Amino acid sequence: MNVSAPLKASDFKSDLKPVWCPGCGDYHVLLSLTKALADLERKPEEVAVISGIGCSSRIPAYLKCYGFHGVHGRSLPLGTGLKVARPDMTVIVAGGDGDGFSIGGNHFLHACRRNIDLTYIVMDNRVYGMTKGQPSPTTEPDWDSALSPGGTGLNPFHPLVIALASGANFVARAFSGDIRGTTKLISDAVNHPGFSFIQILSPCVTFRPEQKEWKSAIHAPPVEATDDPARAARRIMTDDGFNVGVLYRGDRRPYKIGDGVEHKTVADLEQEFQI
Amino acid sequence: MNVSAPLKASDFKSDLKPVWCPGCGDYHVLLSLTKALADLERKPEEVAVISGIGCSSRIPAYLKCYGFHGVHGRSLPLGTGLKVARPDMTVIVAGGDGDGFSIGGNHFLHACRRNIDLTYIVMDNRVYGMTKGQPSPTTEPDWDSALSPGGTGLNPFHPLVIALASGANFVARAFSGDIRGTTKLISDAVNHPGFSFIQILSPCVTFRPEQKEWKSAIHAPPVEATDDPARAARRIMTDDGFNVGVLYRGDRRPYKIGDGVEHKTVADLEQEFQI
Amino acid sequence: MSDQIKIDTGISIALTGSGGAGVMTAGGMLLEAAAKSGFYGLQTRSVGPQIRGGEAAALLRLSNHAVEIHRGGFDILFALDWSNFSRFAAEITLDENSVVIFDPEGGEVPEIVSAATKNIIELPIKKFASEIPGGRMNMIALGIVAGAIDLPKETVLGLIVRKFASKGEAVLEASRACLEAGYKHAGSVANAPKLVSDAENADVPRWLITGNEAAALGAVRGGIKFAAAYPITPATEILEWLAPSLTAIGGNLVQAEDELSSINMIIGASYGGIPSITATSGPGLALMTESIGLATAAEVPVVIVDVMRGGPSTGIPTKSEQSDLNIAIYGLHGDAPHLVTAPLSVADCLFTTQWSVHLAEAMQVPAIILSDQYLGQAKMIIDKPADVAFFADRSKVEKIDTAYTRYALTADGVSPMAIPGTAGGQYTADGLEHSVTGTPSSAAEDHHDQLAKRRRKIEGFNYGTHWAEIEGEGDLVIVTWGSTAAPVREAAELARAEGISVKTIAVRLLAPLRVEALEAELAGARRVLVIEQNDLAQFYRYLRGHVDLPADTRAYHHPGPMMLSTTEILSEIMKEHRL
Amino acid sequence: MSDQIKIDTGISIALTGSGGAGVMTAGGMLLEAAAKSGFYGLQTRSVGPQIRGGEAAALLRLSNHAVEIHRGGFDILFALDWSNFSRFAAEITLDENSVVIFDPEGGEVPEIVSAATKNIIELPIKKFASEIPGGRMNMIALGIVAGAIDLPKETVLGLIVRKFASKGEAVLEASRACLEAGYKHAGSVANAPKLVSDAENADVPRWLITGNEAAALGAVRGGIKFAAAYPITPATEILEWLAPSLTAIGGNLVQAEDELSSINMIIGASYGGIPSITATSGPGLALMTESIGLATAAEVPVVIVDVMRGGPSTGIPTKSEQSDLNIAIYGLHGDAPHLVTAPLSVADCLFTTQWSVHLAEAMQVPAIILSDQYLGQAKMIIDKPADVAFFADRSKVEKIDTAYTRYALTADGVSPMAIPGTAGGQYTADGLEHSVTGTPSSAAEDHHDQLAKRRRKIEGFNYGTHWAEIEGEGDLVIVTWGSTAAPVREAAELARAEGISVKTIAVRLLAPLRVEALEAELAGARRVLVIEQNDLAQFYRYLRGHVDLPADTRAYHHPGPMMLSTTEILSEIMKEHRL
Ligand SMILES: Cc1ncc(C[n+]2csc(CCOP(=O)(O)OP(=O)(O)O)c2C)c(N)n1
Ligand SMILES: Cc1ncc(C[n+]2csc(CCOP(=O)(O)OP(=O)(O)O)c2C)c(N)n1
Ligand code: SF4
Ligand code: SF4
Ligand SMILES: [Mg+2]
Ligand SMILES: [Mg+2]
Repeated sequence: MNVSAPLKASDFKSDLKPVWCPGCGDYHVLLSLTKALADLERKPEEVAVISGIGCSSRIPAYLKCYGFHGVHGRSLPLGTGLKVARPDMTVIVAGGDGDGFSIGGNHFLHACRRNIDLTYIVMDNRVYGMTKGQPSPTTEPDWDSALSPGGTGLNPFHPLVIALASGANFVARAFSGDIRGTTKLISDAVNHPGFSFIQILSPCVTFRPEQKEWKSAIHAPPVEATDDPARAARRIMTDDGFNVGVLYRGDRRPYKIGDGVEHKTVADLEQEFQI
Repeated sequence: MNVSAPLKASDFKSDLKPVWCPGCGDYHVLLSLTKALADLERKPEEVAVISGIGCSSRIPAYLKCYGFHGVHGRSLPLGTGLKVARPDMTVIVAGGDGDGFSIGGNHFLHACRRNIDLTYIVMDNRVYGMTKGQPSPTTEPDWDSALSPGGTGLNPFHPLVIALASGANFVARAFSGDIRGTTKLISDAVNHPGFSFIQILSPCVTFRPEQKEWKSAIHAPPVEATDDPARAARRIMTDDGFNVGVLYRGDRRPYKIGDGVEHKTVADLEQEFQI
Repeated sequence: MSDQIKIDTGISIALTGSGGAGVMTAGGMLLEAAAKSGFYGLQTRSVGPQIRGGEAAALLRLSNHAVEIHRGGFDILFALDWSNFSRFAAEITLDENSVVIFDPEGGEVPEIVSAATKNIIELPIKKFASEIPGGRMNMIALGIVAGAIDLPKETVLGLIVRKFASKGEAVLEASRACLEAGYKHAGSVANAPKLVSDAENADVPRWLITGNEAAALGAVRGGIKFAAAYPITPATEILEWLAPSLTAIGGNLVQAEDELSSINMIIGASYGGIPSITATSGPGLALMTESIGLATAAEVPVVIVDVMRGGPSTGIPTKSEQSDLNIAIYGLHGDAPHLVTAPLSVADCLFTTQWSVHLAEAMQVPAIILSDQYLGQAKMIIDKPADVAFFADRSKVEKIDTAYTRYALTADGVSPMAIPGTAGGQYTADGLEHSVTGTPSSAAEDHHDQLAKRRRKIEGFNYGTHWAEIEGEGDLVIVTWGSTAAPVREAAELARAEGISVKTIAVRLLAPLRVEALEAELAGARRVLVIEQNDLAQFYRYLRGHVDLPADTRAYHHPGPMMLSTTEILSEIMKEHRL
Repeated sequence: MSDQIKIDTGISIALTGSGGAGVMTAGGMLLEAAAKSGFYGLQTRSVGPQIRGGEAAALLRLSNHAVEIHRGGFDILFALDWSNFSRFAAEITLDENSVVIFDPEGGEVPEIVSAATKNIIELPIKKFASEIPGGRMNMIALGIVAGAIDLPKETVLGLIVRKFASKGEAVLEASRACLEAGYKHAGSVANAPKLVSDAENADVPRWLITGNEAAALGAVRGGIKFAAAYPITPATEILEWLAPSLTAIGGNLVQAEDELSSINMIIGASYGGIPSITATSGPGLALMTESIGLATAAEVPVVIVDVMRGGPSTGIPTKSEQSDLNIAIYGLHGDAPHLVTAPLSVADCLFTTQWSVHLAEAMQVPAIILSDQYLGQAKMIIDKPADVAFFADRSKVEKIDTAYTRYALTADGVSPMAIPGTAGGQYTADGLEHSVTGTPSSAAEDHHDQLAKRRRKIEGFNYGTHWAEIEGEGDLVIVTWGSTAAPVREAAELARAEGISVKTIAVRLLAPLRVEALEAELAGARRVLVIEQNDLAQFYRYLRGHVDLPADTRAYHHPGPMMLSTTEILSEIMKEHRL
C-alpha cells in the first residue's frame, strides 16, 4: 500500500466475506464507514473499530483497521479503555440495538456522560438479528415474535433522547441506504470532539422484512442542528423517527484525567512508605 | 398485633438498630416510609421492600415488612420478578444513587420503560457512603475525593430526566428532612399505577457534611405536576435540583403479560410433541 | 474378536446442499415419516457461518430401536451440490460401505468422498426437478432416500399433504410429483441399507421433540410458573417455548434487558413463592454467578439451564461442548454449595429438569442444569415420557405463632420459608452473612452455622438412585456425564455384544457429588475411563478431587465441535480391553 | 516436649473502646513508634457493624524480628471501656499471663476476661484525662502501653509533634501532657512484657505499608499505566492509591460505572498496548468472569487483584477469607486457562503483583491475584523491599513485512502482538474461536489448535522458583497458600525450634499448578497437611485433582472471619507429630 497516495474506501475493506444475509442494511453501513475513513484521511492502522456481539457487531473484521470484537454489550467500555490509554488512536465503537441499548444500556448512559472522544455507531434494526428475531428495546410494542407473542406492549427506547439526556456531545440519525448522508455523518461525528452518537437505521431484511420500506420514510431534518440539548430533545421526541441528519452538536470538553506526562518516578511514589 | 385496628407508623418499624451514622438522612426516609405505609393502610405482610447494597440499601431490615437485601445494583430486577409473579404484593424498591444509577443504571432504564407497578425510591446523597466516599453519578464534577482527586469533571447524571425519557409513570423529588412531604410523595407514588420513581435527597453527613445545608435550599415546585413528559423534562432540566414534589404523572398502562389464569393444562401443552 | 467391530444399528443419512436447497426440510420430513412408521431416530443440523441461509447439512440416524446420537459414520450421503461440502466433511465420516448420491450438475465429487467409497451414484436431480412445474430438488431427494430405505410412500405423502396443503394446490401438487419421481428413482440406490421394523417397538406411543423443548416441558411439569429470558444461542428455544406456554398455564415470562436482570427476576419471583427458571449459555451463566451466589446465601430456589456451546468466551455458539462444568460447579465466589445436574439424553432433558426443579425447591437452593447444544437442538423420536412425581414442593410456614426465624438451624438444614403475604412471617432475605433470623452478622458462630447449614442441606438430602444411570458390570468402568453418556452407553452395549464386560456410570447429579455411592460402584473396578467433551478434562479433575479412583484411571476427552462418537469410544474400550 | 509450646515472639496488644475513643489512632502511633525504634510489627483493626464510628479494636503485634500475623493470643489488653467488648472477645484470646488494663468507669470486667487471667489492673484513665485540659483517654493509654513495653518516650513524643502540630498548640500540648501522664503510670503495669531490640535488625531500612498499598506499588513497579476502578471493600485502597499515582507517572485511572465496565476498560487499554490492572473483591470478580474469558480467548493481558472477603454473596465484606480460590481458578466458562497467583505476606503483595504483571504481559493472558482483607488492610512494618527485575515486556511485532497472523501457532504458544498504530499489523481481536489470523472459525482444527496454544503458553512457561516459598525438611509437609502462609511458616519455625522437622510449601502460583515441581517437593513426604481459610477445603480439593498426594493427606481449614493463627496451626503440627 502506498501510504503517501490518498487512500480509497476500498483500502479500508478487508477480504473477509461478511456473514450477513443478502440485502442486510449493514453492508451499506460498512461501505459508508470505509468511505468516511477515506474522506477523513486516516490511515487504517490509526483507526480501531470496537464492537460487541450481534450481526452488526461483526463489522470490525470486514475492515482493514485495528478491530476488537468483544463480548455482548461491552463495546463501549472496551473503546473507552482504549481511547483513554491511547488518545492518539481514532476509536469507533459499533454494534446493534440489542447490544447497545439492552445489555449495554448502562455503558451507553455512562459513556455519553463521560464524553470520551470517540464515535459510537448503532446499527438499529429494532430486532435481535443474530439470535433470530427477538424484540430489542427499540422494537415496536406490537411486533409479534416467539419470545413475546403478540408484542411486548412496551414503549420503545429512545436512544437519541437518552444520549442527549446523558450528555453525548454529538447526536445524529442516519439511514444505511443513504450512503452519501451516512458517510458524511460518520466523518462529522469522528471530527467532533467528545462522545458522538449516530443511530443508523439499518434494516434486518430477514427478521423484519417490512423495514425495506424505511427507504421511503426517510427525510432530512426540517431545521439545522441545535446546540441546545433541551430543544434537541423536544425535537427528537416529537419527530417521526425517520428524520435523518445531525440533531445536536454540543461543546462539552471531552473527558481527560491525566496529561500523559511523567511528573514523578515510581521511586518518588515509594517515599511515602519510608519510616 | 391487632390487625383490625389501624396500624401506626411504628408498627412498620423493626427492632433492629440501624447501622447508619448519627444524623444520616436515611433515618428520616425510614420514618417517612413507615408513616406512608400506615397512611396507605397496608398490612406489613402485604408489602415487600427490596434493595441492593449501600448504606441506604440497608433499609428493608429496619422495617417489619417482607424484605430482600439483594446484591449491589440489582434491586429493580428482584422487585420486578416479585411484582410480576406476585401482583398482589405492594412492592417498594429502595437504594442509593450508586446502586441505582451507577451499577444499576441499565435496570433503571428498563424498569422505567417496562412500567411495572412498583415504587422505586433512591436515597440520593451524591456519594458512595458504604465504601467510604467515592463519587457517584450524581456527584458534582468538582467534588474532591481519593479516587477522583480534584473531582471527576463529569456532568452529573439527571435521574429524573432519565426516568422521564425512559418512560416512568410517576416522577417526584423529595428531601429526607421534609418528613411530611416525603411521606405524602411515597404514598402518592405507591397509589399511582405503573412505575413510580422518587429521588429523595438524603444527606450523607459523614462524607458530604456540606449536604446538611440542603435543608435551606429545598423549595416547593412553582407549578403543578404535569402529564406531558416533554414539559416535565424541560422543567426538571432547568430547575435548581431542589425543587421537591410530584413533577410528572403519566397514565401509561402498567406492564402486564399473562392474566394469571390457567387456560391450558400441562397435558394440553404436551400434545404438540405427539406423533 | 477383531478390532473393527461392525456396528449395525440403524441407518445414518447426511443430506447436504448450499443455501436455499432445503436439506433441513427434507431431513425433517424423513425423520417424521420414520416416526410415523414406527421407527426411532434423530436429526441434527450443521450450518456454515452465514447468519441465515447458506450451506447446510441435515444429519439423520434412523433405527428400529431408540438411538440417542450419531454413530460416527454415515451410510448414505445425498449431496444436492458439493459447494462448501468441505465445511461438513469432518462431521460426515464415510467408509467403503457408504452410498453417495449426487447430482453431477452440483460439481465434482470431492477427493475425500471418492477416496472413501466406490458406491457413488450420479443422478440428475436438478433435471428431474426442472421437469416438474414448481419442482424442488430437496423433495426429489426425500423421495429417493425414503424409497431407498423402504419408508412407506403413503406416510411421506401424508406428511406432504399436511405440510403443504396450506400453501395452495400448485405447491402441494409439485411436492407430490417430486416425491413420486424420487420414489421412482429410488431403485438406482439398490445397495442402500433398509429400515426393518421391529414388531416389539412399533406401537409404543412416540414423541418428536428436541432437548430444549423437553427441558422446557420438564420445567412446567415440575411446577415452574415464572421465567425470565435473555436470548442466547443455543438456549433460546427453551425460552421461546416457555413464553406462550407459561402464559397459557397462568404464569409469566419476562424478557429481561440482560442476564444480570433475568437471574435476579427469577430470584425475586421465587422469593415470592413462585417456582422460577431461566435458560442461558456460557456467557450468560458467567454474568449470573454473582446472583446465583445471592440465591445460595439467601436460600432462594431457582433453576438455571445452561445449554453449553463451544467456549471460552463467545467461542463457537452453534456447536456443542461440555466445557462449562467448572464454572457451573465452582463459578460462585465464596463457599457456595449448590446443585449441578446434567441430562443424559434428549429425553432425559425432561426428567432432569423436572427433577432439578423439585430438588431446588425442596432444598431452597439454586440448581444449574448442564444441557448442551447437541441435546438442546437435536430433534429426536422418543418414547412418550412417563409421568414422574417430582414437583416443586417447598417447605413453607403456614401459620406463625411465635417469632419466625427464617434461617433456623434445622437438622436437615432446610428451614421452612415464609412466603410474602404470610402474616407474621416477615423477614429480610439477605446475601450478607446473617444470624438465624436473617439479621446481618459477622460473628464467627453465625457464619460457621449458616455455612454448615447450607452445606448440610444439600449433602444430606436423599437423592435416591437418580444421581446416575448405571449399566453393566465389569472391572472396566466408564464414568461419564451429560450428552456424552449417549455414545458411551451405546458403545458399551456394542462391546457387551462382543463379549467385553464394561460398566458405565453416567452421572446426572454432578454437585454435590455422591462420593460414597460412586466409590461403592467403583469398588471392583480395575480400570476407570472418564469420558467427556472438553479440553481440560474438567470432570476427570473434579472426580479426582473428591473420589478415590483406582490408580489405573484415564481420562478420554476432547473439546467440541465434534461430538464424541460411539465408534471412537468403542475403540477406547477396545484399547482398555487389550491392555 | 510438652504440647503447650511457649511462644514468645514479640508482644501482642489489643486496644478496645467504643465509638470515638480513638483506639485506632493510639494503635497506629504505637506501631509507628515501634517502627522508628527499630522494631517490627503489625496492626489490624476490628470494628462493629456501624458504617462509621462505633466500637473498635486496634490489634497490634510488635517484635524485634519480622512478624506477619497475629500470634493467636494477646499479652496486653487495654480496654478504654467494655461496651460491646463481646464483639471482639473471640478475636482477643487471653491466657493466664495476659495483662489487662481497664478503667473502672468503663463498666465491669466481662466474665470471659476475668476467667482468663488474674493480672487485671484498674486505672482511672478517664479521671487522668479529665485532669488535663483537652486531655484524651487514648493518648494516656498510648503512654501507658508504650511505657510499659519500654518504647522510648522521645520517639512517641516526636510522633505526637508531627501528628498534632498542625492542629494548634493547645491540642499538641494536651496530647503531650497525656502521653507524659501515661508514661508516669506505666509503672503500674510492671508485669507487662518488654520490647528488647535486636542489634542485628535495628538499622535495616524499614517501610510502613499495607498489603493494598504494596500491591498497588507492585503494579506500577511492574509497569502498569492504566487502571479502571469500581470501589468495593476491602479492595478500594488499591484503587485510591493508584488514582493519583498513575496520573503522576503519566498514566490514567478511570472510575467505571460497574465491574463489567472496569474489566472491559482494562482489556481495551491493554489491547492498545498499555499494561492495565483493576482491583475488586468476590462480588466484583464474579461480574468480571465473562470478560476475563474474553481476555483469555483474545489473548489480551490484564491483571485483576481480588482482595478476598467472607463469602458467599455479599458475605462479610470487612473480614478475611480464602474462599475465592474456586472462582479464580474455575470461574470462567469454557476451557479457559489463565494465571492465578496469591501473595504470601503483606510485603509479598508487592512482589507477587509485580511478578503477575510480568507474567500476564509475557504470556498475553489474564492474571488473577488472590489477596485478602487481612493482607490488604493490615498495616505492617517491613524491610524495604528489594528491587526485582520483573517488568511488563510484551512480545510485539515492530515491523510487518508479510501478512500478519495475530494468533500464529508458535512453539511456546505466545504470538507477537501488533499494537494498534503499527502499520500492517491490523487484525481483529476476537472472543469467537478463530483461525491463526483471527478470522472467526468453528472448524475443529482451529478450535483445537487455539485451545492447545493457549494451554501451552502458560503450561510451558519457565516460572523459576517463584511458584512457591519452600522451607525446612521433614516427612511432615504442610502445603498452604496466600495469607495462611504466614501463620503456617511461623508455626513451623516454632515447631523446628522444638526439634520437630516440618517442611512448608507456600504456593504462590496457584494456576497453572506446577504439578511436577510440587510432586518432587512432596517426594519424601509421609504426611501432608493442607491448610487454608475456607469452608470447603478448596485448595485441598484442587491439589487432589491435580497432584498425587500421599495417602496420609489431611485438610485443616476453617472459614473466616477468624484468621488461622500460629498457635492453632502449631497444635495441628503437634497432632501430626504425635501420630
Ligand atoms: C452475554 C450474552 N448474552 C446473550 C448473547 C446472545 N446474543 C448474541 S447477539 C444478541 C443480540 C444481537 O442483537 P443486536 O445487538 O441488535 O444485533 P443485530 O444482530 O440485530 O445486528 C444476543 C442476545 C451473547 N452472545 N452474550
Ligand atoms: C458488585 C459489587 N461491587 C461493589 C460493591 C461495593 N459497594 C457496596 S455499596 C457501594 C456503593 C453504595 O453507594 P450508594 O448506592 O450511593 O449507597 P449509599 O451507601 O451512599 O447509601 C459499593 C460500590 C458491592 N457490594 N458489590
Ligand atoms: S439476520 Fe438481519 S441483521 Fe442479521 S445479517 Fe440477516 S438481515 Fe442482517
Ligand atoms: S456514611 Fe453517609 S450515607 Fe452512610 S450511614 Fe453514614 S451518613 Fe449515612
Ligand atoms: Mg439489532
Ligand atoms: Mg449514595
